[in-house]
Amino acid sequence: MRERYGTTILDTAIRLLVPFYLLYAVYVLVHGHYSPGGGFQAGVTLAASILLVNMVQGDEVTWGVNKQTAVILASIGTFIYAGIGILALFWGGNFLDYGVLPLGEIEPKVRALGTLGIETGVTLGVMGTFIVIFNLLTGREE
Amino acid sequence: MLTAVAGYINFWLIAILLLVGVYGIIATENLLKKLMALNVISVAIILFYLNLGQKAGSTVPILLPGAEVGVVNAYANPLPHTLMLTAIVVGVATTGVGLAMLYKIYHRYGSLEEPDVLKEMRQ
Amino acid sequence: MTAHLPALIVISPLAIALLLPVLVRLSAELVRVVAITSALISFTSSIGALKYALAKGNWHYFFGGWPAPWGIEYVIDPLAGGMAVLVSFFSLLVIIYAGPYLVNKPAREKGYFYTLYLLLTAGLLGIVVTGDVFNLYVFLEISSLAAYALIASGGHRATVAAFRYLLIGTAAASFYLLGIGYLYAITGSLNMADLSELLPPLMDSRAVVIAVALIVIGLGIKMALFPLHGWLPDAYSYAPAPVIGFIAAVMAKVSAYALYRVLYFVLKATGPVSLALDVMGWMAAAGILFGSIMAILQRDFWRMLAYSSVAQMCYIALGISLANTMGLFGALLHILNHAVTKGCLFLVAGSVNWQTGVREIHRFVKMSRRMPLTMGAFIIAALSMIGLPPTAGFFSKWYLVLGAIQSGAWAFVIVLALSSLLTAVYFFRIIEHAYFKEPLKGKDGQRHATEPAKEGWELYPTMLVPILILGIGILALGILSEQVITHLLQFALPWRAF
Amino acid sequence: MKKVALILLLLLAGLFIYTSFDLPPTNDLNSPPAAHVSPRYIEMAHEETGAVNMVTAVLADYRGYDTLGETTVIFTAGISCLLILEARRKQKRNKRGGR
Amino acid sequence: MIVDFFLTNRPLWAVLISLVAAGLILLSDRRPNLRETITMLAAVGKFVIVLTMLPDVLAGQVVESAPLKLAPGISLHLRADALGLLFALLSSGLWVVTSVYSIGYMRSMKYGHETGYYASFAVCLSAAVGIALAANLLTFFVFYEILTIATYPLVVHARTPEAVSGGRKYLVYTLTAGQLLLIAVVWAQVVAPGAEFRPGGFLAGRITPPALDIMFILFILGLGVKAAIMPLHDWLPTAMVAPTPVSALLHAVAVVKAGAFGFLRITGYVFGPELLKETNLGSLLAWIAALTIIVASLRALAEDNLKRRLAYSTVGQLSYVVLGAALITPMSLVGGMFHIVAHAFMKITLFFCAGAIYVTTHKENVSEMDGIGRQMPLTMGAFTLGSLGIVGMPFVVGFVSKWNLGLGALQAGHPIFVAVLVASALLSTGYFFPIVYKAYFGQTRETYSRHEAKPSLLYPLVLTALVSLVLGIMPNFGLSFYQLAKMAAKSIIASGMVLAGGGQ
Repeated sequence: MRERYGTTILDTAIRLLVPFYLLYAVYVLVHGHYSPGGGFQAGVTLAASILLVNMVQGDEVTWGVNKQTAVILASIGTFIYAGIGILALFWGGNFLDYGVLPLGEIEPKVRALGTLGIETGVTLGVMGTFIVIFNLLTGREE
Repeated sequence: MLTAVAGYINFWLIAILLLVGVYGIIATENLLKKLMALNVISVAIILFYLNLGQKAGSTVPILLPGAEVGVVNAYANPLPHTLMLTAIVVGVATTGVGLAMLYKIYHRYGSLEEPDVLKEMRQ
Repeated sequence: MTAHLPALIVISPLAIALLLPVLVRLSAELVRVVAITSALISFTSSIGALKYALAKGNWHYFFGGWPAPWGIEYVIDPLAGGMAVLVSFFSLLVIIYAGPYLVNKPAREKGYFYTLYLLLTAGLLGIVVTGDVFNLYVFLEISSLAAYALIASGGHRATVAAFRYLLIGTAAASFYLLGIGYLYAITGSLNMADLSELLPPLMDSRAVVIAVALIVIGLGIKMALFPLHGWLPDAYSYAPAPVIGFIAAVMAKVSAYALYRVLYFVLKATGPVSLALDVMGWMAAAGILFGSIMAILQRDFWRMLAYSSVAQMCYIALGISLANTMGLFGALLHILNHAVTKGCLFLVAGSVNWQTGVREIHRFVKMSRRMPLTMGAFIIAALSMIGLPPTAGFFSKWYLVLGAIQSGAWAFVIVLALSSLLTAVYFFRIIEHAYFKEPLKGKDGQRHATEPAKEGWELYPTMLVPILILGIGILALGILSEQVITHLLQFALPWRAF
Repeated sequence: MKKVALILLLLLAGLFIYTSFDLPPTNDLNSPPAAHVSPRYIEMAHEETGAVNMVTAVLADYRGYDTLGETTVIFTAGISCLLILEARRKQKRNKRGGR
Repeated sequence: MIVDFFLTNRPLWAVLISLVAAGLILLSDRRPNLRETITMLAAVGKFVIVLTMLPDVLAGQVVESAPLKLAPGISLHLRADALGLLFALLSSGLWVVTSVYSIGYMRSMKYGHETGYYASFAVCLSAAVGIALAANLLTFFVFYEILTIATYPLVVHARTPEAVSGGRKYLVYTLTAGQLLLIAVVWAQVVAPGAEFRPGGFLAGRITPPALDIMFILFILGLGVKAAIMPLHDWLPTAMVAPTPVSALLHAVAVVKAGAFGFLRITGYVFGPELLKETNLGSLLAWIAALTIIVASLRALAEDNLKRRLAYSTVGQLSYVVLGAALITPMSLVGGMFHIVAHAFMKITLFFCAGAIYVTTHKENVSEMDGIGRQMPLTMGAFTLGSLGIVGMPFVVGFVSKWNLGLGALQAGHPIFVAVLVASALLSTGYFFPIVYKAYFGQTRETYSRHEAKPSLLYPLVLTALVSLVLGIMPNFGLSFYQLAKMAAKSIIASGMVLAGGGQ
């Protein structure tokens, strides 16, 4: 068991900061179409906020995202990406051709939605992986 | 003369950075430092690509609100940026795997100096 | 779905690999079945794609529906299709072989193993079928990362080997990336077909010189071309058997293929490429001798095979460097033949080690009694490595010698002949031990091999059958080498062969 | 060894500088990378993919397959770390059990 | 339809039958009777298949099997012409005899691992017939190398350290030679695509002297090891550690004969008389052969071990064939070709005798053989007959070939080689006479009773001895070997004439 870093200052700072981190991550993900950002950045930010809480408040505070769950998240996230690509095959498009997905919009918008879908997958995948790697490297048992 | 050089000086600096990285891999005996040198190489290459994407007087490749679509020279080339996002991620992933291996090596051999590790390993 | 075969080749192992860490929670056996299924899908897709390419010409598949220089395309020509069939065939074979090998591992580890194995497969296949130089880099990295980890899973020595491989391999990939960066800088394109059209007027640019040098060094490291082979012996001799069976069989070959693809199809083997090819030829000739001599000096069977791989990869490089029809036939045929042969040898080595714990050559005494079928396959493979008819290895050597004589490179002819003899020295040493040496009683270490096997006589069928398939395949490839050339390889040349 | 490497690398640096003059100069508006392929991204990205951010358009759509590969690389790294370090944990536990 | 398919592809079946047999033998591991039955069936079957081709070939036809493509422009092509059939008939015929002998010999020796032995033997025979019937250089080379490898397990069969080191030596020599031959074969393929054997040669006009000389030397080195030409012969006496039937195979039936046969193919069917005469390469080879004849005979005098003495005798006798090939006149070719047959019957008799003596009395040195003729009169009778043949005594088969060779040397305008032949005859008298003398008149303290080898050893050697006597009197008896040799020689010389005529 590692020593807790928890001091009043750190705890308070985390309480104040982490919600903004999370919000910012979601913003980066959703707003990737309009400004710098996207799945990777969002995923890393999410992972960072979870790891921050984890580091400061102790091993048991992981918000349910321990190493094993993180693997599953990573695998599901990345699969969402590939899965959306495969979905396009069923509507007659090529792999990753989001334009053909039946979302009832004109093509550029459908493509934008598809992009959002895969970015979400990337976010989950990157988040999961970073949590896994970080936990492994810091030697934390689940 | 100066203007002639100005267009290329970035490449020279990048080449030097790259060779610093290569030298680091060859010359240091600490495995962790070698891994860091590897990252220097990857940074040099990223800079090389980004340099290719630059255009005089251009801005970030995000469509300006209300701007006319299709003024090619108003925006930087987005392709190198995309490629380098990928390259950065690849670099990070490789570093992660490398660190994991180093972790294991350090636990087993108690050292990250290459000669020590090899000596121990060949026994 | 048949319209998407080129994508399925890669997508099937890739997407399913992503699911395996979830599936392993349900059952480890399920993971194995699913993994084998995905390898099978990949294999059948590549056969379908190859058939299409042979019947109707190159098959361009555009990802996301974007046309070529803007999006990423897969191009299945007979060369890519043939390589894809080879890689996916090996993937399927070795994944079946791996079953018993993993039997005592915990379920989770099995799951990770199969995941990485499929990712390795997907990465190699992606390199083979892609028509985009940057996409090639991405898949090169997927396959390399998976390979580093799989090698490292063989224990602490393997981890050191894998880390050194990681350092040099990543540097190699970086060189390759910088090389295509130079090409991108002077053409503005990343698509292979597009590049090959844009480059000819630019061939005397100094940037091409650097690009060629970087690409040859980068991919040369990946294919373990002498003197850039440093990572190979350790990595090959400490990795777990099924991993090395797959990696040794196809991974270096895929890099050789990539080199061939870039030098001949993108750069058209003109300008600075011919100089690079000359250098490569001499390096390869030196490497053949070096690898063979080092192999003779080894006492560990695995390490011997590893050095033999160094030599044999140089055969391929030699053929590529000859730049005439026969030389290229030799190189391409040797890619195929050496994959089958070395795959067979490493599977045999792994099986022997798994069954009896024997790695050193002097402990092979009487192995023929314990594992007659396995050693039978070994003999065929050894003869093929030496290059004796009618095994596959002879015919690739035949074309290499033919090509060398045609271009008047007598030094290479002598090197090829000499290397056969050196190869014979180290393989017959094992045959002697396994068949004709009587065990010296009472000496430690040699008693071990003569003890009756605890788990019975031969191997599990799932391990034995892949070995036998490869053994028979070596003979079949030898006798049918003309078929392979007229029906496949002659379309895989950068020019018309006949 | 180090000195040899240093001299070799200095030579290489010379080579890089020598060849750099055949590369398009920085900020060149007519360089091949600016003139080939990429204009379409700048001109058509919004129309074709609905993304204002051209990098996102190229990343997630035009060259979306690369990005899938990239995500897979990350995923591979994660699983690799697991395979490398989990096995270590298990070994350690075994050793402890052995004592 | 099926019959036609069978008939047209007879050369292929002749090669395949023993390969299939080898597979079956390996499968019938640990069932001695089954595997020996298979061996006998395959031997007889092979001989019959080869025999059916004889009438066609004697009628001037060529039996060709459908080519199986091995590489673009070159195929696995089997064709029974006169010279090829001569060798094929000989080797498949002698396999039957050797098989009977092997069964007897191996059962007496009790090595305990005969499955590999019989399988390798069968593969060897496939390779020998493949060499005989090969229609182009690639096919020839493929079977030549198969023969090399298949012989190796036979040489090391005893699995003693000497056997293993003998096998090593054998491999070093033959594999090196194989690589040199490979270069020569590929080179010929580059110069003349297809490299199809043609009576009178196919290289004329396609390659000029400096390169031609090197190529010829490569061929000499490549084939010379198996044919045991003098500096390259050293593996052969060492390989005598093998069981006697193997020695018989090595010397009489397949291995060294394949080398000698190769020389006939190379001079007669690749280079051709004209080219060899122009460049004097023929004389070079002839001098090498002559030297080998003399030196090997001298070496044989010094050997005490019977099998090693026979081995050196083989080294000398094989060079007769090479000499015939090198002189390349009508008579010398007939002599050389017929000497393949003659030497086969004589030497196999001698080896069978040596084996029979060893199995029965466990004696293998000449110095121990005092009085053995009184113990084993039939065996020693056969031995005497064989050695008389080697010496060149009229009415034994060796005389026919030597007479022709002598005439050939005169035809070629090199009477010096006649002197070589005579000297060699004297020398071989020198190394055989003591054995025969000792066997019959040697003083020994042992009491000897009449005690022959067992029938499966005795009958084969009596048979081969009788055949060498009969062929000495009627060279065309039975299988028309002499006729075949004459046909082959005529085709080589005749086409040479045509070529020369066309050139003028």
